[in-house]
Amino acid sequence: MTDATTEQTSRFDDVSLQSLGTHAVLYGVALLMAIPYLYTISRSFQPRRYLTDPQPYWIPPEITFDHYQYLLTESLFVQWTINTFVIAGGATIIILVIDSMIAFSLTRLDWPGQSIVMGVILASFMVPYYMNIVPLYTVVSDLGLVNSYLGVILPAVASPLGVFLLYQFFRDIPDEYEEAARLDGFSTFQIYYRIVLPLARPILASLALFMFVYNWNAFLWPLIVLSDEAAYTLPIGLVNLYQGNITTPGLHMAVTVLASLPLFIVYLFFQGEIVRAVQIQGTGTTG
Amino acid sequence: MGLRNRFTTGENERAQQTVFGVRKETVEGIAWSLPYLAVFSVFLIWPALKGFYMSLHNWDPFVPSESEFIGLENYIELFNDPVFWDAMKGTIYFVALSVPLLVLLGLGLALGVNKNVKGKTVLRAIYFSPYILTVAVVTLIWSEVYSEGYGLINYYLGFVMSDPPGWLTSTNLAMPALAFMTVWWLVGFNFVIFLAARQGVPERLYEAARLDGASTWRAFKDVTLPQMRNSILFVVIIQFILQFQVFAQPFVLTSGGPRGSTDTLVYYLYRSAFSQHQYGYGAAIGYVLVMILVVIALINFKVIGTND
Amino acid sequence: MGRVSIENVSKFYDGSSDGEGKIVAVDDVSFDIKDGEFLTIVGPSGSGKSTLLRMVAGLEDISEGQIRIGDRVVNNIQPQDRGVAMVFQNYALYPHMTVRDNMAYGLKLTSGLSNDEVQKRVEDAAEMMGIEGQLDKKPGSLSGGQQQRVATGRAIVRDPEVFLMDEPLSNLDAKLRAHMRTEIQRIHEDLGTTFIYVTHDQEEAMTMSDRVAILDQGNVQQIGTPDEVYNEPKNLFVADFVGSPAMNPFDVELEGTTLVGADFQYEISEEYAERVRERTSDGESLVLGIRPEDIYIADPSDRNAIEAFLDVLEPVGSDNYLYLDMAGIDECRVRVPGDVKPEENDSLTISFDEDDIHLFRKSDGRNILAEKREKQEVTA
Amino acid sequence: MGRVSIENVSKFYDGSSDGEGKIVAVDDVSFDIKDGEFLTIVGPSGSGKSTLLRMVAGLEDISEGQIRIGDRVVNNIQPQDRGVAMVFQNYALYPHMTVRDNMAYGLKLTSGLSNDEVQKRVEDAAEMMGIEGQLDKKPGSLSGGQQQRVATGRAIVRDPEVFLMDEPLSNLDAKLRAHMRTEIQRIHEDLGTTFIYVTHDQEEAMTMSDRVAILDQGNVQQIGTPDEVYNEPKNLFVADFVGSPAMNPFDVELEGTTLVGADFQYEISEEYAERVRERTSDGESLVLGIRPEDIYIADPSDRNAIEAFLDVLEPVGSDNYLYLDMAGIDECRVRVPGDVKPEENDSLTISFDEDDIHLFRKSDGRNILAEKREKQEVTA
Amino acid sequence: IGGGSSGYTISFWELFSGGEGPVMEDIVQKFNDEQPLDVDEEVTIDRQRTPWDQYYNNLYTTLAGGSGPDLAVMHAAYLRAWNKTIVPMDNYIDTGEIEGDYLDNHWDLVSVEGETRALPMDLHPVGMYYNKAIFEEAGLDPESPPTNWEEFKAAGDAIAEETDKWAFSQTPYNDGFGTWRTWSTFVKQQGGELFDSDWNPTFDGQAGQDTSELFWNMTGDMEWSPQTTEADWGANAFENGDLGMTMNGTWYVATLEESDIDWGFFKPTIAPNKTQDQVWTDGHTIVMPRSQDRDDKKSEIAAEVAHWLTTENPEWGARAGHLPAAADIRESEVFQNASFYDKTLSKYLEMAEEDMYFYHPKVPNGDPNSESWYQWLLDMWGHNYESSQEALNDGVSMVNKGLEE
Ligand SMILES: Nc1ncnc2c1ncn2[C@@H]1O[C@H](COP(=O)(O)OP(=O)(O)OP(=O)(O)O)[C@@H](O)[C@H]1O
Ligand SMILES: Nc1ncnc2c1ncn2[C@@H]1O[C@H](COP(=O)(O)OP(=O)(O)OP(=O)(O)O)[C@@H](O)[C@H]1O
Ligand SMILES: [Mg+2]
Ligand SMILES: [Mg+2]
Repeated sequence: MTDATTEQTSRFDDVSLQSLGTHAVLYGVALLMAIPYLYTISRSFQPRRYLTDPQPYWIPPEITFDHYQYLLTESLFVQWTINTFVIAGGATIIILVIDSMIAFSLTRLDWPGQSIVMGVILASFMVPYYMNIVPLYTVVSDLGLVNSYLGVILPAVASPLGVFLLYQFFRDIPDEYEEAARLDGFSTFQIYYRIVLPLARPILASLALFMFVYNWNAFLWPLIVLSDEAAYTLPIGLVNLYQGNITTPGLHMAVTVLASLPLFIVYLFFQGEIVRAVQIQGTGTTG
Repeated sequence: MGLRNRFTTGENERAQQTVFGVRKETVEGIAWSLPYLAVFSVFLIWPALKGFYMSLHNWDPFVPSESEFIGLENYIELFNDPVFWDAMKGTIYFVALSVPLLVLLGLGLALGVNKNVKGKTVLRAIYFSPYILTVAVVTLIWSEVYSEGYGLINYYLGFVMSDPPGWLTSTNLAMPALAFMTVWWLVGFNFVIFLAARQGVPERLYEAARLDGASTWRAFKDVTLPQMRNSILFVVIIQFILQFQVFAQPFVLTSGGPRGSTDTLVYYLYRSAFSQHQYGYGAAIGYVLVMILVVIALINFKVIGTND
Repeated sequence: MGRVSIENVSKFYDGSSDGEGKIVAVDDVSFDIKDGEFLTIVGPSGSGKSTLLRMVAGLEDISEGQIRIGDRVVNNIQPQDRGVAMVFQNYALYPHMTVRDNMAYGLKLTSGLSNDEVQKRVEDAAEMMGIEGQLDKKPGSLSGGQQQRVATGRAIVRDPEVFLMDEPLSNLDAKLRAHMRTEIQRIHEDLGTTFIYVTHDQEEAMTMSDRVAILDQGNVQQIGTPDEVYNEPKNLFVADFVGSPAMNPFDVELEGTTLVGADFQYEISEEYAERVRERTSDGESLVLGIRPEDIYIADPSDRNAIEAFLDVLEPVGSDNYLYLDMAGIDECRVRVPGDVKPEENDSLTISFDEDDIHLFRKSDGRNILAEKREKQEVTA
Repeated sequence: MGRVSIENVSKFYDGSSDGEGKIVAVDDVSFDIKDGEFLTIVGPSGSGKSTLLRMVAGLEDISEGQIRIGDRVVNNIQPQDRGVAMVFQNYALYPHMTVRDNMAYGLKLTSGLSNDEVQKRVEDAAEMMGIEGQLDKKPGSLSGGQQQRVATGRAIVRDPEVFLMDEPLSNLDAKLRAHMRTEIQRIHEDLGTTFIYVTHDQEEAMTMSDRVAILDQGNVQQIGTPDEVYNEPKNLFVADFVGSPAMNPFDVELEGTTLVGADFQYEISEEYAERVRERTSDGESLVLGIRPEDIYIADPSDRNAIEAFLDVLEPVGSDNYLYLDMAGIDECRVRVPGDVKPEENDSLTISFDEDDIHLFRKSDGRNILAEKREKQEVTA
Repeated sequence: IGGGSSGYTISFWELFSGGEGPVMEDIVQKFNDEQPLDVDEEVTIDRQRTPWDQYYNNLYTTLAGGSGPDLAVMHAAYLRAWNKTIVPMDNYIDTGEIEGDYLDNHWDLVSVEGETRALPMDLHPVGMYYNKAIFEEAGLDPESPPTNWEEFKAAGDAIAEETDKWAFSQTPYNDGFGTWRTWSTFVKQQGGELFDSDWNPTFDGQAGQDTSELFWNMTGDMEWSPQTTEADWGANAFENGDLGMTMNGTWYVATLEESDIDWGFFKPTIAPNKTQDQVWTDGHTIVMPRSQDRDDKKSEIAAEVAHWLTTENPEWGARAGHLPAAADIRESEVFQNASFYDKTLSKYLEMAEEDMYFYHPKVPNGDPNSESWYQWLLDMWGHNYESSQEALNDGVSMVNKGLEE
């Protein structure tokens, strides 16, 4: 009996010690990961003289909104935000529409050659995005799309990721829904629009948010295609502010905060959806 | 609408209408695929093929049709180009630094959070959050952290060492610094995948393992790892592919320096094509990149995905 | 008119990757379903039940033969125009629509009915199914039984000439299944419409139907009332498939008036022996089938008493199932009332009546005596 | 020694987010399982069956009380050291290991056996379960029944003092389930080890067990042989839970020697009435329970004949189930032999014997007469 | 694309940022408001700005795609290499007639291989900027800055030894190209040559080696600057008052005017062993890119626009700090009233008049402003090589590679 009790207490200690350690490590990592944010936010409110002081101020001794004001009034920041929004939003909407259409066609309709089409789309995953930029640029240029929204959007829309995710999801929708609908007299479009799309709402939402974030953040391609500063997206504009001939750390920090804000708001509200889009990729694709 | 022979055989299809003798479903199927296929072919497949064509030419961007066919000369030149090899070395070094850390840290955090910890959602939110930042923001933030004179790290390091190093300006430290920053940026992606995969492992397997007398370590080795194999494979491959294409970090933060120590393949590709206007050469670098990635993917499948 | 004729209907699928040629899912099947009849198609998994039903519905092309509903050949008619409604195994309720919309949607699309009329019909059907209170909920928030009701209600709303149901109860638990069984029977009675009902559960088929069609490997093995298929199974497959626990089969040969098995002999009457002899060649291998409930515990001195050894006794409350080992190779299941409780691992003596014997030809499994009766019927 | 004692065992879970305090999953349960006994824990979903079993296995901490296996209190002993082996509902086979490795894994880890010995035991167990041919396959390529065998084999290999099985058959289809039932009984007989078997299926419990423990809401409602729980249910819950179709319950009151229900009166003998009166207060509400198979079709002139109306007749081959409406509110299920076939929608007269009546106190559901007998036993 | 009765829209690409950007914006605005050209149709300039890091990449790729603008700003150094992307101005404007509107040395700048490839806008040479407070702190006279190597060396050493500030940064941006401006100035002053007549790099001659050695030492033994390659190190330090002297172009005034420091300027003719006064310069010019869709009329108008832009806008000098190309601008009041006229412009003018400027080489191939040509200089500055000679060797091969193309 005594044996048993000691065993119990020691096991108890073990567990709680271990759990304490786990907590410490996990929260320690979280804190480390958050430090750059906190530092950035704090600095975006500091007047210049504190920013150039080698000693970092975590809590600003004095708060200023100058950097933000400058960005919003003196730079193209607002224009860039609008551009980014149009590009990310536009790409997302087109992706949702045409990806869901082809996924529907590949899974719910039956036509010769569809497996070959799917095979090619799958194989295109192996094409690293950046490998294509040189020829892609010549194609976009030949089409006269350089420095236009479409020049950024269309190549983004060509990504097979959405097709693949939707394909997997649509494939798993039971045939019975569609058959019930056919018995009810639905046309193909009605089946797509009234049955499949609503059923796929969660994954469409995930895909939409993921694609929005992804395209919002796209860097290399917009950098190549957009030549007019007024047409820049936020990521490109941002770097330009940085690489301009004036060095103003406060501005950089403020632009960092402002440029991330829309996405952080989206993230705050739709974290689950975005995370799910990633998780579907990681646990569905190779499974 | 042609009257169909009602004694047709051998098809797997529904009662069908036809349009000009073609099954309506076939017509619809193709029509529904067309918008994507159009974009896909023009902006993905066609460039991929054209890239190979370009790589065999001394590409003249002004009069493409008059580009000189030079066979494999671009590739041959590439293999004799010291900058290419430096960029290749830099890329491999970056991948070697970042991928293992990305995978192991992601896995470790996921296994940790999967345990009975308080505040899982908060932890997940924090770990994943850098992933939604654009690379431009990431570099801006970290330039303040890494800065030699005004940086956060060096201020505190200044208390323990007299001459803290320039994280981005030392040939030895610049690439590790970029890799570490990248891990901060992307580890959340792996983390959530691993977390989902771990949560997908049925608890009953662990119960069976407990009854079988497996220690925590054995349960990890014999249940967790094999069960998460597919996700690990996915993450490793995807990270290889992504990190091999590292571009923005050196482009924004170090311009490939100091002394080429942070040069990478895609950055070199970008410079060759868009700054030195050697399109054919750039396309060739792209194709070499594909080859490397295909080989890496195959190796990964061999090593991790031993069966099915 | 809800009469359905299935005339020489076959269905072939392309053999899959292995390129083994066609799969014959339904093989030259013909039968009629009378107007207002409740016909159940029953059979083991893969026997072609669903395929047959789906050909009636129009969800699957008919490879050969034709199907009529009422007087129309429907081979080339679109599903929604066939006047059929279908209830699926997993109900196929649209999860994003309310129950009301689920039920109304088809009507709105295909009928010219006004919105009010549609609502009226939906509400009537809902009342009939006892789901008035659920109309504005989403299917996801309903229990399995309620979802089943909604699915049935959705079919009712369409006021079809023929109801098609593909294992509509198999997602429910045993208690609920038993309950919904009576419910569906009640609806059939109320509506008086033709029902074609697919199940793999012979008990369901036997309890619910006017007639049962037993399918195996794409062929109809027997079609008849539950009584007929239970008492006069046309072949060994039917005999084994219908009834639970299954009929006991013993290999026997007729020698004189004795059926000689491996472990027992059974004396039959001269008339009976005569009838058997008429239909078999000399010394032909036969199978004697006897249902567990037709076997009783007999006095060792009885004429046809058979020695057996009680291996396991399974009480199920009202009854006891006895698993017996006979002298040699044969085993035997017996059902006795709950108060009959022989000791396990003891010997006992069993017997059965001549009238309860089913006798099959070993070579093709056909019931010798049923065959004969059939013959007589035809000549009569 | 495979004796298991459960002594005042309780299990509390933290109330979930709503902070409603503790969930009592198992509530002060005590009973003993004898060495070599086959004990089944049965009850509806959520009644605490799995929790209780998992506490025995060591997968769940014991909140209160203690559990002994053999002579050891096992509360603080690790699962692998308790001498138990468990078969899970979904088998919990390691999907990435071959069948052989699945079975050998536990032995390799915990026993000091040489590799050859381990292989020997695995092969013996595989032979016992008839899966020798499957040893080098992965579980994913096996059928449900084969997986079940592997899971059972894995438990056998460990040669435990106690087998624990949590709904091991509920993933199988009906035919296979029936088959595996006898298989498990056979193994129990062969091994002679203690089995604790959890199921929610009363038929399974009744057919397989030496004794049955019926759980509801964390409490043991009754523990006894299948016979005892069937024939002398301690309370209405047990009476309703055991037997299928379930017992018919009628609300009655005793007036003199008459049990007066809503739609009928039933005369009982004076002795019987006396016994009831002893145990109840005057005019107390009672519930009369009578099993479907204890009701028979009676002559209208019989003393206790009851008028009823046949709503639905369900033939199940060997039997017919009758669903009757009585004069007013009561309904009634009756099982009659397959050859008794009254017309649907007709009136008929039924009755039952006094001996078959079960009588429960309405207020707490306890069986009045069983209670009494128990009392007598105690005083005796 | 212009033409037609409604008038002409001339698309114009430029790359100006910092202090220059708003000036150009105003000039274009003025043009569009005032319609100064003597033509019937309304002419509108459609200005598009691309930050200069991306400007030449984007310009080239766009031009290659055939969709370039009507006018574009281009550094003179590109006028040879990018010949095939542009149309000579001679084709659309009578260059003989307008030549007199420009200062001679500017006209030279745009005349390449017998063609007038562009119209000149400005010259933007480099000079030396210094912090007066630090001079004072180091015991130097802030009002008499160094005029030769000895004084410069003394000033630098004084700052390094007497103060806790840094003495000198080769370019505030701490980039390769900026380092080249200073480095090549020093090389030329020591009689070095940068390229031979066949455009082979020759900057690794004795002067090049000596200058490299000097730069190596500035971050080495002399401790004038830390051995860092951190971008913008000098800009930050100079603005924070941590740096005594730095060398930069005319445009630096715009930034300095906004800062709080008390700064001064002196001519950078202070190389050791100086044999000639040579100062690096390049100039902005306006070119007319090739285009299939532009008709002659429009091209002529575009040339007129370029002429107007380069000759009628003294603000370009007065506010942006450059030396305008137009002959009469230097005399204009606007220019002379610039707040920094005395500080920098007048001195830059003197150097022009004394013909001290040499042009950033107009190489025949490649991108002469590309960072990859000059990265080695920065790495040399940061001691990322074993020796200055190693860096110099590397430099020759890098520039050779850049010239290959
Ligand atoms: N789309 C198809 N392609 C190829 N073969 C098919 C297809 N659908 C069904 N089959 C085959 O046709 C046969 C009959 O299938 P069907 O679904 O009708 O059986 P079932 O009797 O309904 O079985 P279950 O009880 O399992 O539903 C099976 O052998 C099946 O494999
Ligand atoms: N981990 C847990 N946390 C909280 N409550 C639990 C937990 N596990 C079980 N319970 C609760 O304990 C009660 C008993 O659960 P248990 O799983 O033992 O039931 P069961 O009889 O096995 O049911 P089933 O037949 O559905 O398996 C239930 O009310 C259940 O909700
Ligand atoms: Mg089926
Ligand atoms: Mg359970």
